[in-house]
Amino acid sequence: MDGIHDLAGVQGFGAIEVEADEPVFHAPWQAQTFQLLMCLNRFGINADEYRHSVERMEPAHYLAVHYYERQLTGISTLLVEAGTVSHADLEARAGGRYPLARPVAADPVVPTTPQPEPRFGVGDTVIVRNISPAGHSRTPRSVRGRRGTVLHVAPRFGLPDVSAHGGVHRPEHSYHVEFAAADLWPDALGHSVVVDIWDSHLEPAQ
Amino acid sequence: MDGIHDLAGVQGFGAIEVEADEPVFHAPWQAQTFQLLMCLNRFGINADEYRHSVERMEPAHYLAVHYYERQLTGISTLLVEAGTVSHADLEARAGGRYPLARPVAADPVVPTTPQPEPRFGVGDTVIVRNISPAGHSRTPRSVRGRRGTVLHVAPRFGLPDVSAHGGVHRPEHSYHVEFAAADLWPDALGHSVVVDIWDSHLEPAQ
Amino acid sequence: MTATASPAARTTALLGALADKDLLDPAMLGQIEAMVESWRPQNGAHVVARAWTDPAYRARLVADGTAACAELGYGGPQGEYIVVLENTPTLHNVVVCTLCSCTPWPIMGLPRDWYKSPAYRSRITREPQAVLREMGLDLPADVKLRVWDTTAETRYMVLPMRPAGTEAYSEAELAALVTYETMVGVALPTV
Amino acid sequence: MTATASPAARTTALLGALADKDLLDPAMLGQIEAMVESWRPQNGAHVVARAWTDPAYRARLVADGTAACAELGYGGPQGEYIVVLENTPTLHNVVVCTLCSCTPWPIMGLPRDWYKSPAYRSRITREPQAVLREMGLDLPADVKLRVWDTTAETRYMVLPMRPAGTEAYSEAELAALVTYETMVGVALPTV
Repeated sequence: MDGIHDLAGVQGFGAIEVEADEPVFHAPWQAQTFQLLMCLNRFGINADEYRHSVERMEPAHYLAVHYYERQLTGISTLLVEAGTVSHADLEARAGGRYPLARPVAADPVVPTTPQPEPRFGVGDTVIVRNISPAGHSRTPRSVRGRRGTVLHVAPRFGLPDVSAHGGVHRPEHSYHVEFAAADLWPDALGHSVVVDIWDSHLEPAQ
Repeated sequence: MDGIHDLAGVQGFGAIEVEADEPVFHAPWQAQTFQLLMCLNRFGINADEYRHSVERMEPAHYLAVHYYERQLTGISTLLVEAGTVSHADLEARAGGRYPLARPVAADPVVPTTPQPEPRFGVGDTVIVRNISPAGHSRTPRSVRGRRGTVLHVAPRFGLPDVSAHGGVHRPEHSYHVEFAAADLWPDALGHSVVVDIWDSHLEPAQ
Repeated sequence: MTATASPAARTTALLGALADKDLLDPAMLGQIEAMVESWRPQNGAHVVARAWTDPAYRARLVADGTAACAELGYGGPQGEYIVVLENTPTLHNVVVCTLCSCTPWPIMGLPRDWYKSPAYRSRITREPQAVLREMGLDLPADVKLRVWDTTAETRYMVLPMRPAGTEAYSEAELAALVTYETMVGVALPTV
Repeated sequence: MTATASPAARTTALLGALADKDLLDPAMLGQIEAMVESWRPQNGAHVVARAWTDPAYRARLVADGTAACAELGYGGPQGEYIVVLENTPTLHNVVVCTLCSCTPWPIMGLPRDWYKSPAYRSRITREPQAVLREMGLDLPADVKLRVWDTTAETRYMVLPMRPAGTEAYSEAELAALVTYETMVGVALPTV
């Protein structure tokens, strides 16, 4: 999903403010929310479903609030969607509006061929496939169609595109692919960007 | 600027709500703000500077508020930057925080060759130049580097890239360039998108 | 932390600051107010109805929208270069301004909230089929769809097709069928 | 229109709804709380200081970050596959998660607010030179800069260069130089 969460290279944000002696949590509700996140698997919810629930937030809400409020919104959305709690009950208990994320897209997955064996090796030139699932995907829009070089082959992990949407666990290798930043953004200087990309999102460069 | 305002194709927004019998303005301050917009040229401020002042808003603020609040924020920012009014005075009068847009980028213009004469005609295939000014530009990110066909040659108007940043008025033709939507977004169906693009942002297709 | 002042309070503050420096011209503000009142979608509807009833006018309108609108008395800011997009049985046009909310004020009026919404601006170029369906417009599959993004100084108005069953309508009756939405291209005139 | 409940009120509401259905396990919540307390940037600092003082450990750490961290007792959720990025006189590494805020919890702790901010996430891949300069890190122009985006299951930690003048430091003294920011790559350890 080319959502608001895909922030790489979006311009207009300001300075990065480092807080001195920052606490792990700034309020008890943040710690409680994080504890609930760690319990999600008890409700049959996996990390990819969780990540996507946050991505599905109303874009204005996503940008306006703190990380743990996004986390709270995603968790609450998933538990309401699962029927574990009801939105009406949550709003009654909270005494106010309780915003949730938007629904999953009608057709969230772009079918791809499973790649259980690694197709690429260190030094290979690859091209990021020109696909854009309406649901969850971990390939940023900025590298779509771009050419990069494999620096490292990571172990197999489940392809999030399918596990975020009720699909079977589909382990595939991912690759640390290095791109010239100037190939992603015309004004970038001489640095490189390394993106970790699952096998089925790549194709060999001709 | 690849800012939050460049919304074409960004996913995650919801339904479009048409208001029955919608009034032109929903509150007097909206009408007053629009009147101020129409007076900006009296303060030596042009439409391109105005558009960019809105684009420079904090992204979360931009998305959270209504059109006329964006307009108010842009106008106020320009009048503060011009020294016509002071931010402290505005906050004192308003009795609260008075958010303004962020400053213009340090190096907002990508130099381009002036094109006073039209270089393209109807039916020509063109490619959108791979440039990304940090300041104002009217070429959406989604068509950068893409190939399209000229449907129409529009008259000369001042290139906004320069007039938004104190540059000389530089009249150039713009072109209605048609792109296959599937060339812009892999999941698009068979429609086309026509974008109005200034001459110096285009190059001939090989 | 101080709360953010309401937009109304901020507008009042800005107007006050400018007035105290004698930088506001009340006569000019009044002229602007009157001009805004004159910008109405009924103007565009008038143009469309005339085009439906007068083939020579229609030809002039499609050839030079700015001049043809001026013939009927419509022009001014954001109407400097008007291009009229003809719908046909095989082509449907839709207009958007993805970067801000540009529109030809003199013939369409100031844009509606939905036209200015991030939802419309973000979705209509990428998935117009879904957006139009949601908005109640189901086009036949063989109609080509063109989405026009108002990214420079051209201001677009869609010229819808005259609906069947209106052969006996007067120009005024026809104009009443032409809504703001039909001139953006997200609806069709209906009897 | 009802106002939006505060995040604290919403969290309390959700916890209450789950507790009333007996869906919360207080013992488990307590275990999680203890686990979170064990995730501290001091763990990563320990790893870095060991790598600075023990060349064999450093080699193991760079070859297999997960196993080398486990040697010192660090592992768990978001530490399943740790890759350590060595800074050298000619290469500087910086880590981000542009899509959310992934980071190796067991060795870095939960991420800091600045790491999770849209400003950092949006800017560091496109203009790291400017961002690092703003954050106080001026790299020599001939140092190659690599920005690592945490977009899959690898979790990165930067291994900074040992600062000059620390030849006599103990492992504990060295670890005290290693801040969270130095392991993300937006700062350098200094004496």
